[in-house]
Amino acid sequence: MTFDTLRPLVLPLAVTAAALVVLLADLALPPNSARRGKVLGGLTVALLSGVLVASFVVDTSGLAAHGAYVGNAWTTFFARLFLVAGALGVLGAMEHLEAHAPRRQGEYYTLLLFSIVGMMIVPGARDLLLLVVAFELMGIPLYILAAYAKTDAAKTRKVSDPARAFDAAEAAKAPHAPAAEAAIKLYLVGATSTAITLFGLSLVVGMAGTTRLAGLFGAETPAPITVVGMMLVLAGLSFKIGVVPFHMWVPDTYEGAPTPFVAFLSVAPKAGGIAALVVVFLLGTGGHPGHWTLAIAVLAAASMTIGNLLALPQTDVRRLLGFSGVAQMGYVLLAIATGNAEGLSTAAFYLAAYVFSNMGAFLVLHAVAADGGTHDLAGLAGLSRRSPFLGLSLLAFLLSLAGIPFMIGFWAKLFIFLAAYRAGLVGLVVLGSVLAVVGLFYYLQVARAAYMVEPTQAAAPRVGGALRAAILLCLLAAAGLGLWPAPLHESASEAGASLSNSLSTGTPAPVSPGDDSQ
Amino acid sequence: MSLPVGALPLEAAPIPAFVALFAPAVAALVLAAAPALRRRGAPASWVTLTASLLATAAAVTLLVTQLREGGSHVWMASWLQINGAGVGDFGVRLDGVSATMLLVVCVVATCVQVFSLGYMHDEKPPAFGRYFAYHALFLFSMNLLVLAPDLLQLFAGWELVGATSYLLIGFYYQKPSAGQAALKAFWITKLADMGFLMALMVLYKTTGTFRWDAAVTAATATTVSGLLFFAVVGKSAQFPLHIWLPDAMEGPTPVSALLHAATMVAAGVFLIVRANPLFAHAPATRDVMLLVGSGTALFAACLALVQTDIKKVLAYSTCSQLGYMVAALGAGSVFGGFFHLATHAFFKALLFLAAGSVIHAVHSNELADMGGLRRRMPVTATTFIIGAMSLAGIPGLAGFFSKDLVLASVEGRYGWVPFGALMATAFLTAFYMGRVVFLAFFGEARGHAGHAHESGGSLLVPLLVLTVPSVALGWVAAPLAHLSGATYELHLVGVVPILAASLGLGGFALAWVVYGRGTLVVSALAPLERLVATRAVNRVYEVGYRRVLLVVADVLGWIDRYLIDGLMNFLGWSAVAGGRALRRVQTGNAQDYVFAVVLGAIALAAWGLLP
Amino acid sequence: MTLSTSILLAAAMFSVGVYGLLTRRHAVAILLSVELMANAANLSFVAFSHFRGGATGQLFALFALAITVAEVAVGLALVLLLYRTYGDTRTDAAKELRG
Amino acid sequence: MIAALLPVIVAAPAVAALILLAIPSRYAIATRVVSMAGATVSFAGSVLAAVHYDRHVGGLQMPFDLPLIPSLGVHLSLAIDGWGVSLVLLTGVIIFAAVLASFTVQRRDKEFFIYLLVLVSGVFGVFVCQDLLIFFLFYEIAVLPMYLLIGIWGSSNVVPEAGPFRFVWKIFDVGGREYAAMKLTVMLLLGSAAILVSIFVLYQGAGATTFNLGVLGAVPYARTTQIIVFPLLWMGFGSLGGVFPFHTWSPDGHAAAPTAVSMLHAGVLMKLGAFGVIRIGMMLLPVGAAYWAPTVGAVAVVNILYGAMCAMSQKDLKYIVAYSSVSHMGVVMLGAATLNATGWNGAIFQMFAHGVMTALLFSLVGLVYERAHTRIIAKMGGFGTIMPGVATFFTLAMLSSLGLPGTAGFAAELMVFLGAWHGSHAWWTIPAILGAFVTAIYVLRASRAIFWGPGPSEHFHDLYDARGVEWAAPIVLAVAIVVFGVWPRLLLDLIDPATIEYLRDFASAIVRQP
Repeated sequence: MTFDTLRPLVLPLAVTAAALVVLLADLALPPNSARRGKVLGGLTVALLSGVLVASFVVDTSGLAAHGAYVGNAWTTFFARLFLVAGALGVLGAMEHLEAHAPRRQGEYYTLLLFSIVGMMIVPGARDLLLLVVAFELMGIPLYILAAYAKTDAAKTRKVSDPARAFDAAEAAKAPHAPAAEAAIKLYLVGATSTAITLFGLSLVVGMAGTTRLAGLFGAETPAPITVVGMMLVLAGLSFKIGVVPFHMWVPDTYEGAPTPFVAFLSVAPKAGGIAALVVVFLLGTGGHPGHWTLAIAVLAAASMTIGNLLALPQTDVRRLLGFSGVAQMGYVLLAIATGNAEGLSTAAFYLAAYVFSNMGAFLVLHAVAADGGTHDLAGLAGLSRRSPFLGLSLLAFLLSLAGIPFMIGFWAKLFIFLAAYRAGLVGLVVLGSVLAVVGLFYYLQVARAAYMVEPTQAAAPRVGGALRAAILLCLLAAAGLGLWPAPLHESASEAGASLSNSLSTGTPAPVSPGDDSQ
Repeated sequence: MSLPVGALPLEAAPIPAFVALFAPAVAALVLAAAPALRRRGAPASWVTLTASLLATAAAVTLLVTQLREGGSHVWMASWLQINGAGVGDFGVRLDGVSATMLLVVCVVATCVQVFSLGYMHDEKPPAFGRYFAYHALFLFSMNLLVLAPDLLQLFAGWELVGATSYLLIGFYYQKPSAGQAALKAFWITKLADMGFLMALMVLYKTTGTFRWDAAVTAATATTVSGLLFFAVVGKSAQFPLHIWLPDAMEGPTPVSALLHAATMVAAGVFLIVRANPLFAHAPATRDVMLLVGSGTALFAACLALVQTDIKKVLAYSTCSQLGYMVAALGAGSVFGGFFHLATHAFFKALLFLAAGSVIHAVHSNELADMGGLRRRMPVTATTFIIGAMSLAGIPGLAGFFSKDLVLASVEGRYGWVPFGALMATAFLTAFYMGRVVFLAFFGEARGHAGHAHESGGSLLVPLLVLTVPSVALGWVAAPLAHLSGATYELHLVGVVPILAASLGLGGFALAWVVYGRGTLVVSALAPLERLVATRAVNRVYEVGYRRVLLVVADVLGWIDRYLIDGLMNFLGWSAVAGGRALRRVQTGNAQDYVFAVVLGAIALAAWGLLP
Repeated sequence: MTLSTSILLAAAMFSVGVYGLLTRRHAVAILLSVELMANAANLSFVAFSHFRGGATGQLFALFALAITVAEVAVGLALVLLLYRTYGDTRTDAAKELRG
Repeated sequence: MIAALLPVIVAAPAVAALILLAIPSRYAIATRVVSMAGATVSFAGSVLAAVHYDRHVGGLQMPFDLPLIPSLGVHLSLAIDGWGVSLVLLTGVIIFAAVLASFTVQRRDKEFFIYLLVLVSGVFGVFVCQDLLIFFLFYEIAVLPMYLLIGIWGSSNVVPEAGPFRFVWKIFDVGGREYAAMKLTVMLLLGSAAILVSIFVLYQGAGATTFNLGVLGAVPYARTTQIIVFPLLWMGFGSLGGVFPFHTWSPDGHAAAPTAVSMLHAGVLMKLGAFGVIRIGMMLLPVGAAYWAPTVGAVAVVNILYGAMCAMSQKDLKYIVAYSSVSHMGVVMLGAATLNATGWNGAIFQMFAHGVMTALLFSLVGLVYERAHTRIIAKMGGFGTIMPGVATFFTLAMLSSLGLPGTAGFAAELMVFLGAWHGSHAWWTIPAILGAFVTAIYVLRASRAIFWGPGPSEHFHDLYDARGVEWAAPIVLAVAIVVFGVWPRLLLDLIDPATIEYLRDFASAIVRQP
């Protein structure tokens, strides 16, 4: 095994190395050092950025590990997406961690990095075994991270400084952040899904006799038992994306888990889930438009509808964004349901847009809440006047999420609808565009709080430099790519095309063990 | 599209035509654009008056030219551009009719403005300036109408005089009754104007132009002329749209003289004269005109009998005289109608101004507050009596000739019914004018009348000026007829003139007996008074407005807010309510979430097993 | 014992796991049920492998075991956290987040 | 330099908004200067465009093209024709006046100007854009800032609802500014959803290589497609154009909006909707348009008459003006539905005329409201004595509204009515003309109720006439009303060549219909 065979995997490997470096640095730094957080966080961001830069330099295309992994534009696109999300997530979390868990910061970064490794492998996996392992590598650290704020519950329960709180009485009633509950819900649903996935896979793999995606189906109609297996896999993977009806953990976890982590959780693992879904259902089935296409379309419709409707009455912005995320993933599934290159690229584009918009929104929310505020609409009251920067950013992210022009989200929705329309999913396009208006309704409720409600306190929330930088980066990306979407669109198209090519030309035949020629 | 014979580009129009049209326009613009000037009052009046004098001079020049050279000329430019072609003519059309009318309008307007200098003197400067600004605008609009080369420009002028009338009736805008009267006048004439607009559309569709001399079929001519006549009924206050005119007396008296007696209300008659080519092809319309005109003449004269307000008497008299004109036009005598228009303009303006002079002196409109003014205001009294005699058709005065012409034209039509009506009207006219004369100027002074003084120069000069045509215009009927392309022969001896003259004299005599001597009390008028007091025609409109229009509007408003908007609200509400209902599923119990996952998985698996 | 009976057995085991998952309140019991479900998958993997030849299934079962072990380790830690926070190990103790 | 004129017109307000972002909000004067500069550049640019446009050559001029997403054929391509010139001029006039009218905004003025200017950039973009997708994009830009503008600076309805159903009002907070803002946004974006779907159909049907309007216009879409898609566009754009029954956002929205926003919204934004119906719906789908024209016309007539009747029943001044907009937009749509040159000229001219007139009305209503702090007509009266200037301008605007010759409203309504009478459904004209009559009733009734009558009650003794810069907006708009009313050819000479071209394309498309 030469390095060359691992070259396509160099990015995840680099991140693995980064995780180890951070782990070691954590051990090396004195536990009570004041600069511990800055060093660890800075290191993580630097390493992630380094890998990101490397992704532009190193050619990662090709087969690795006997064809169990294929590197192409698609994997590169997702790798960058995860790296950016990771870097932003770390930037956003740094000050929070420093303040709340100064001694456990290393764990946080390491776990995050390991999760990213898993994510980065998923899009290129061509072997179910690799896929499952990578998928779990992505998922298991998240359970831990969700429970990371285990001591937060007590802290939030009693408002430390009533003068800075929105309303003491309100704050006392407000649901405190029971990280344990958030984590346990995420975990229970996740573990169940894993079990369902595994059971489904056992049927599929058993029938096929191979774990290679390319060999799962022959030309003939799959046996019923295989179909059932595939459907169970679909159900299992849908948990991660959070589509209806596997979405119920989403708002609760978003509400309970630490917000900087939720910012990451709400975008990166979803992209990972989508990647897994694409791998299994497009590559695994050899493009058979079967029951699953329709099933995915149904899931998309259900997610768009239920997610948007449920977001309407929410007053806690985290829950609101949670349900909106359910709906947003419905849109992505709409793109997946097209099953063609264009759909895949628009899905990739959408996910990239979603990273900036949704992370940005969560980070703004975190910035407001972190300085003695709350996460609900009342907490945002008058934000635009307390801090024009945060107000403007929040507005931009909300508009982007709602799909309003000159924000990246507009193009994302537009491309998806266009692709879906071209694939003949006219009904879903109509449904989606009408529901987008419902979406706008609740996003504007948030904007309303930030812009129209009188502020209850004049002082701008204190925002740390890293968090501010993260928000600014999101804002620049969401607005800049909104004004000039061509580069991202090109690269997403390329990504979609590369995946689709490997589909149409057929993935290389399953390579027999010991054949190192590739 | 070919221009009519004699059409010239606008640049070549003679300077007087420009002056007549644009001098008042410039005055109006200056007064609109320079509030400082306007609000100072007196300077504004001079601006307007200068413009009017210029316009009058121009009108004289134009008339003289017409008398010398005759012919008809059009100078114009296209006002609209549609499908690559000009549509609608903007410019001037000079011929006998427009030159005559222009002069009448300008002279009366100038007289009225001079009169106003004195009459409105007590107004605050801003109001005084505003008044003269309106006058400038009015003169421009009226000249625009008179000089119009086609019906579109005529309509523009028509609407603009309507708007000016609205502004001037409502001049005392702080008086609620003035506001009501202004609205009523505008609404009713506007309703009638819809007919004009429709006529324009029909004409445009069939001919592609708005010219009245375009070749049309008889059917089109009937439609267009019928629609135009509907507009005339409103503007010229014919039954049943006459109700606005008496109310319009809420405006300052000079305004009543100019707009609501001499010129604006006569615009309807002028329109028929202008559009004669259309009306000539529409016998049906003419028949209706004859009936409506003569009916209105008699009806309004009856109403005039019992008015106690001197201006209202004159207002109903105006209705009645306009009925004469319409009847003449309906009978086919274009010049008859037009000539009566001209004479009426002068003597009715004279009457109104003289009445204004009286009102100025006694501070009341009511006849009951006057009396014996002949000694205190000799000039006013004399001119008023001359005007009244002219109106009553006393031989030798202008009114006699024109009325004679009208009566002659309807002779024998419809079994003499219109003729009879107009003859009766002639008698009644003399009677009610006699009534006013004897009540106001003879007998004992009542109320303030005892302290009245003769008005000043600026009030009297216009009276004297207007007396001249009121007396003498009849004797120049022949050249005027020639200008209008008609012929006129003076015949003083005949059944009709003698009958009319004696009826006029008889009316005066009866009035003298009843109101001058007081020897005869006319109890026959009592039922008429009661009938008038019911305001039956007005009631119909009031019901239409308050009980129908406003109620329907309220119902529609309700429907819009509660049903149509309600539907939108309901849709929005149901989305939110749906979200609220769905929230219950999110119980917070992790096991329920897992249950959903399992259900979803089972559903998907079942879906997969479906064939 | 044939392939179909083995798969049916696995399915039955899975169903029992699901039943337990949905009915038990105690977090540890729920974890056990999930474990049952995962092992049903393993049984099925191995059964396929056994009856159809090839080592793929067995290999997969090994990996699956490792994954579930890791998962359960985290799960137990979370149960501990649950207990520490609420003084209770029933999952429905934690239902503050809802709606 | 002329080549860059259109981008400058479009971008100037947005650039001004960006500069404003950098100015600290305490510099009130600088804020106004920058906003005014942005508006002035656009206004001057639009006048320049009108002057520079060569009407003898006609067609699209001053092109500008920037490939935005080449692979999909999305180009930021701007060019202008006679219609565009007129409407850009309208927008220029109104934003100029609107910025002037906003000088008195006290609260959060910087933000206000930013949203206002961004919105106007969108409007300009729509009128000069030649790419369907970018058209849509600008359209959204023009619609969205309205939410904040109304929601933050708006005013709430103060007329208490009566009757047994008033509880409905309580539930929704009907008439509240936030309700109005949300309703407006949601309804307009629902319209956008329909437009978006239609755009896909058009794009795909044309081979999915370009969004260029000229190219799409030449594509002979299947008859069925046209018949299905046209109503989508009609309703989609129509929801902004105030087409019945999608007009209900308009009264609440306009009433709640602050002065400048009402001016812009009723003055320009509603025109975007009507313009969309004509420029996109009718030009790209001629067969569909011809098929649906009777319906469009009939609904337009409903708009005219129904809007006028509803206006008559209102007790709130702003609602009257808002419903009158609904009624007048019906005139535009009626002109569009005539499918002949007269009607189309009239429709475009009416867009201009109504834009200027309603902007004037709203600016004056704003002045009255700022002083009297009430919009309830019943409480007003006799204001003419103390605010004669406002009363004069108001009367002018009202007279234009009822179509008095010499004001822009007349030429517009005349052409529309002539066109409608010429068209295949002449009967439309009669209710439309009746609507014009009803307009005369309600506008003068309102005018009288506010300004006429004995001097105002004690409560209003401290009112005063417009002052200083407040005069600017009414004067600019009044001059526009009169100038274009007296000599409509100033605009018609620009509009007509474009109409001829469009009509030719339209007719040939009908002839060669599949």
